[in-house]
Amino acid sequence: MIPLSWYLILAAVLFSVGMFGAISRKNAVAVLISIELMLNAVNINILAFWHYHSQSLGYTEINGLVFAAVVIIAAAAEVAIGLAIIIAVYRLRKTVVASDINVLKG
Amino acid sequence: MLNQWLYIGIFFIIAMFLPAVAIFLARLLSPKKPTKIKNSVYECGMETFDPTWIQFKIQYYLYGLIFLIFDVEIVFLFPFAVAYGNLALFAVVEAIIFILILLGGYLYVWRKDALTWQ
Amino acid sequence: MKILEFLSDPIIGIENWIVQLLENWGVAPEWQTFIVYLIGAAILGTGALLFTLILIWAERKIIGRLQDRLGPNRVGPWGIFQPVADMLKIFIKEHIIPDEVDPIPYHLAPIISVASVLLLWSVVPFSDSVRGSNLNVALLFILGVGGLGELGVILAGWGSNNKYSMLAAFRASAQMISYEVPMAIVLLTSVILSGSMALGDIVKSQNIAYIFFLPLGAFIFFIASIAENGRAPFDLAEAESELVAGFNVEYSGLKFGMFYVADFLRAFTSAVIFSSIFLGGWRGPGAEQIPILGFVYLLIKSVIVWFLGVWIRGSLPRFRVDQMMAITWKFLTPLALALFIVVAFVTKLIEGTNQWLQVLIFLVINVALYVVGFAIVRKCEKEKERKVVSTKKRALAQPTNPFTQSETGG
Amino acid sequence: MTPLQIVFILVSLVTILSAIFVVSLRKIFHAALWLIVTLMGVAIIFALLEASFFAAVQILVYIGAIAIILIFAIMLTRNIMSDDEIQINRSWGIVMLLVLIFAVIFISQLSSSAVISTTLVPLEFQGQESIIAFGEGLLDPAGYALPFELASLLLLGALVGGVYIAMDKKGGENK
Repeated sequence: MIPLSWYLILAAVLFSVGMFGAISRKNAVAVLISIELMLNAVNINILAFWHYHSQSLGYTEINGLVFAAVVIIAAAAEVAIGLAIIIAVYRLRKTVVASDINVLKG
Repeated sequence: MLNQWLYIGIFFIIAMFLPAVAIFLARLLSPKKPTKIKNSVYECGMETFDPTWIQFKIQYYLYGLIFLIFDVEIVFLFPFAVAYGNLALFAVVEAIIFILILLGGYLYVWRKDALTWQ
Repeated sequence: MKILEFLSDPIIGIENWIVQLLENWGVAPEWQTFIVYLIGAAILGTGALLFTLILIWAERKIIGRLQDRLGPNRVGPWGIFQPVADMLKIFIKEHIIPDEVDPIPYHLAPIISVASVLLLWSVVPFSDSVRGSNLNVALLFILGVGGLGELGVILAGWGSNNKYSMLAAFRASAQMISYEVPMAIVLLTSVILSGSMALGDIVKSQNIAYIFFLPLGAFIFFIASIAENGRAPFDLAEAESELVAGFNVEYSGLKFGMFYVADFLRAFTSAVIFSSIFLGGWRGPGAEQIPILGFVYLLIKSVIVWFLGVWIRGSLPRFRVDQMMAITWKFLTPLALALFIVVAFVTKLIEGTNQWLQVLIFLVINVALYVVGFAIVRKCEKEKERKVVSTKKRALAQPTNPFTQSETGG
Repeated sequence: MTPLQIVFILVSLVTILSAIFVVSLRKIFHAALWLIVTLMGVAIIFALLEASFFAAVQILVYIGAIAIILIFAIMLTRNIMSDDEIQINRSWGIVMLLVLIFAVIFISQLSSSAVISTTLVPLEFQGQESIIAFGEGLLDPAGYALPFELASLLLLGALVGGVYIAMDKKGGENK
């Protein structure tokens, strides 16, 4: 009942909003949040195409599901590590502004 | 499946609506006599000092992190559990390896004392 | 005959009647479903909320008796109208909204707290035919709605602009997420046995209640659900002596009442879910022929489980925060993981054998795991030397005889 | 317009609006709260796509875990950037322009293709079947067994690495 393109447009808009945030926000946590938005947009895309393929094949197509699962696992790992790094940097240098973190040495 | 989700959606709206209406009605019925003291922040009768947004222990984040990893891991074992009846012993061993890999990390975290509240 | 048929399954009878009525009025089929769902959800939600009144009275009475008090006994026979009086009183109390609260989180928090409990009722099967929603991922949904509860707590803590509530909110949410892990693993184990994540299917597949297969799992789930509800002995987030009153210290009037209602209702709701997963839910002799019996069985089982929770609440002292975290991360989680691994392995090996033999094998495994787990914990406890807080000897307080003294204290 | 389409439009409007709040609000805590609204919207979209499993996973993992630890991290790193400060880089105008161009190209391409304008109809295989198929495929040695194990390794790495990085090595600094 809902055209495939609607889902894709929604995903595209969400992705763009997330991209804007990821590039332009100063706070590193906010950058991570924006990346989460982008990953969610990707998942909408994947699952929309999964539905499309399942409906044309007539049985549950699993490639799309596995792909979406991998995206979620990657997102979880990324958040865990990313926030840990932000907290460690914050403890050493007392800043969470992404552009101030410009030296590799602690 | 859409019908089932429709029911959940309706239920969610109602579950938000009922307490909201109750609170709204109570707001209309209740007296409103705010005073300076009454509206101040409650801190055992003392004057409030320092901003509220104090810093928190790192321990909270560590628990959150371990929980997140476990949660993701368990969630993707659920399809395995549902399909259990159709799987061969080999697949079951695979799932157990999946858990055992995580168990290595769990032991590391335990040895590092990240699980102990300090 | 017709009457008997109706009485054996009144809910479906009423539903059919409403559908007939709507059809006669010429409502489109989709809207018929919608309206029936709406009515069902409204009745279930309101009913659950009103049921809380009875729960509050019963819990206060039971706790009173356990602690050798009378409990509420003034309003009506056995004080049965006490919660009604309390409700009326709390309804007309002033809403004190402190300055500098963060308005949206502050006002939203009590609503979300109640909603997160009520939502659980939407997936519970009440009998063979009557259920809210036969969601195919009901168990994941139950776990996820628990996450919504955490959100309510954090919103309350943040919105109140108060150090104590913030601290309590973080402690409470750390506690809740920690206890969700063993809970999820145990649910995973029960899914292995039933082969479905829908709560209706799980209940249906229990020819023998799962508590006989997984007594250890039921034990872990029970403790974890008490802790997740933040009830004594795990009520650290509300420890009056340390944190004033927990994350809801800045709430008054009905907003506080909503947290109170959510707390009492959550205890019973998790008892209902426990009895659906481990005790066979609505199943019992004759429940398939006469669906109304299913309600009765479910109610009896849930009340028993709920009473156990109240009993524990009334009798055990509170844990320390480090003990509480150690219980979940160092005892329940490894035990649940071991249980999952063993059950996953053994179920495959004994597939197709006699069901009673399976029960026996599972019982032996569970008991063995429990004994081994406890033995390890004992050993660790013995090895760990006690921390010496202070070597200085303190003067003991002199006990005074209360009868010779004048009444100064109290 | 069917009711389903109306629901879709409402949900996507809420999702996009809250996503815009997420990237534009000054108070980072409020941004995290709006993120939760966005995630909820995405979960509803998944439910509309009949990916029940992922709708539940979205609620459980994203709202129940990721959002919560984001809030924890925000609390841990507070007081450093005050909320009144401007939260956006100086080059935000250019970025906005680029993103707008990107979005316009994307959307115009989408609406011009024929395949993409097919209508999605409800799937007839419901209930546990699709989850069973998913589980079988995930553990099938000829299917996705290796990625499945690798995912576990990835999570192991995240667990060990995250705890190692975030642990307080000196101890006793924070209260």
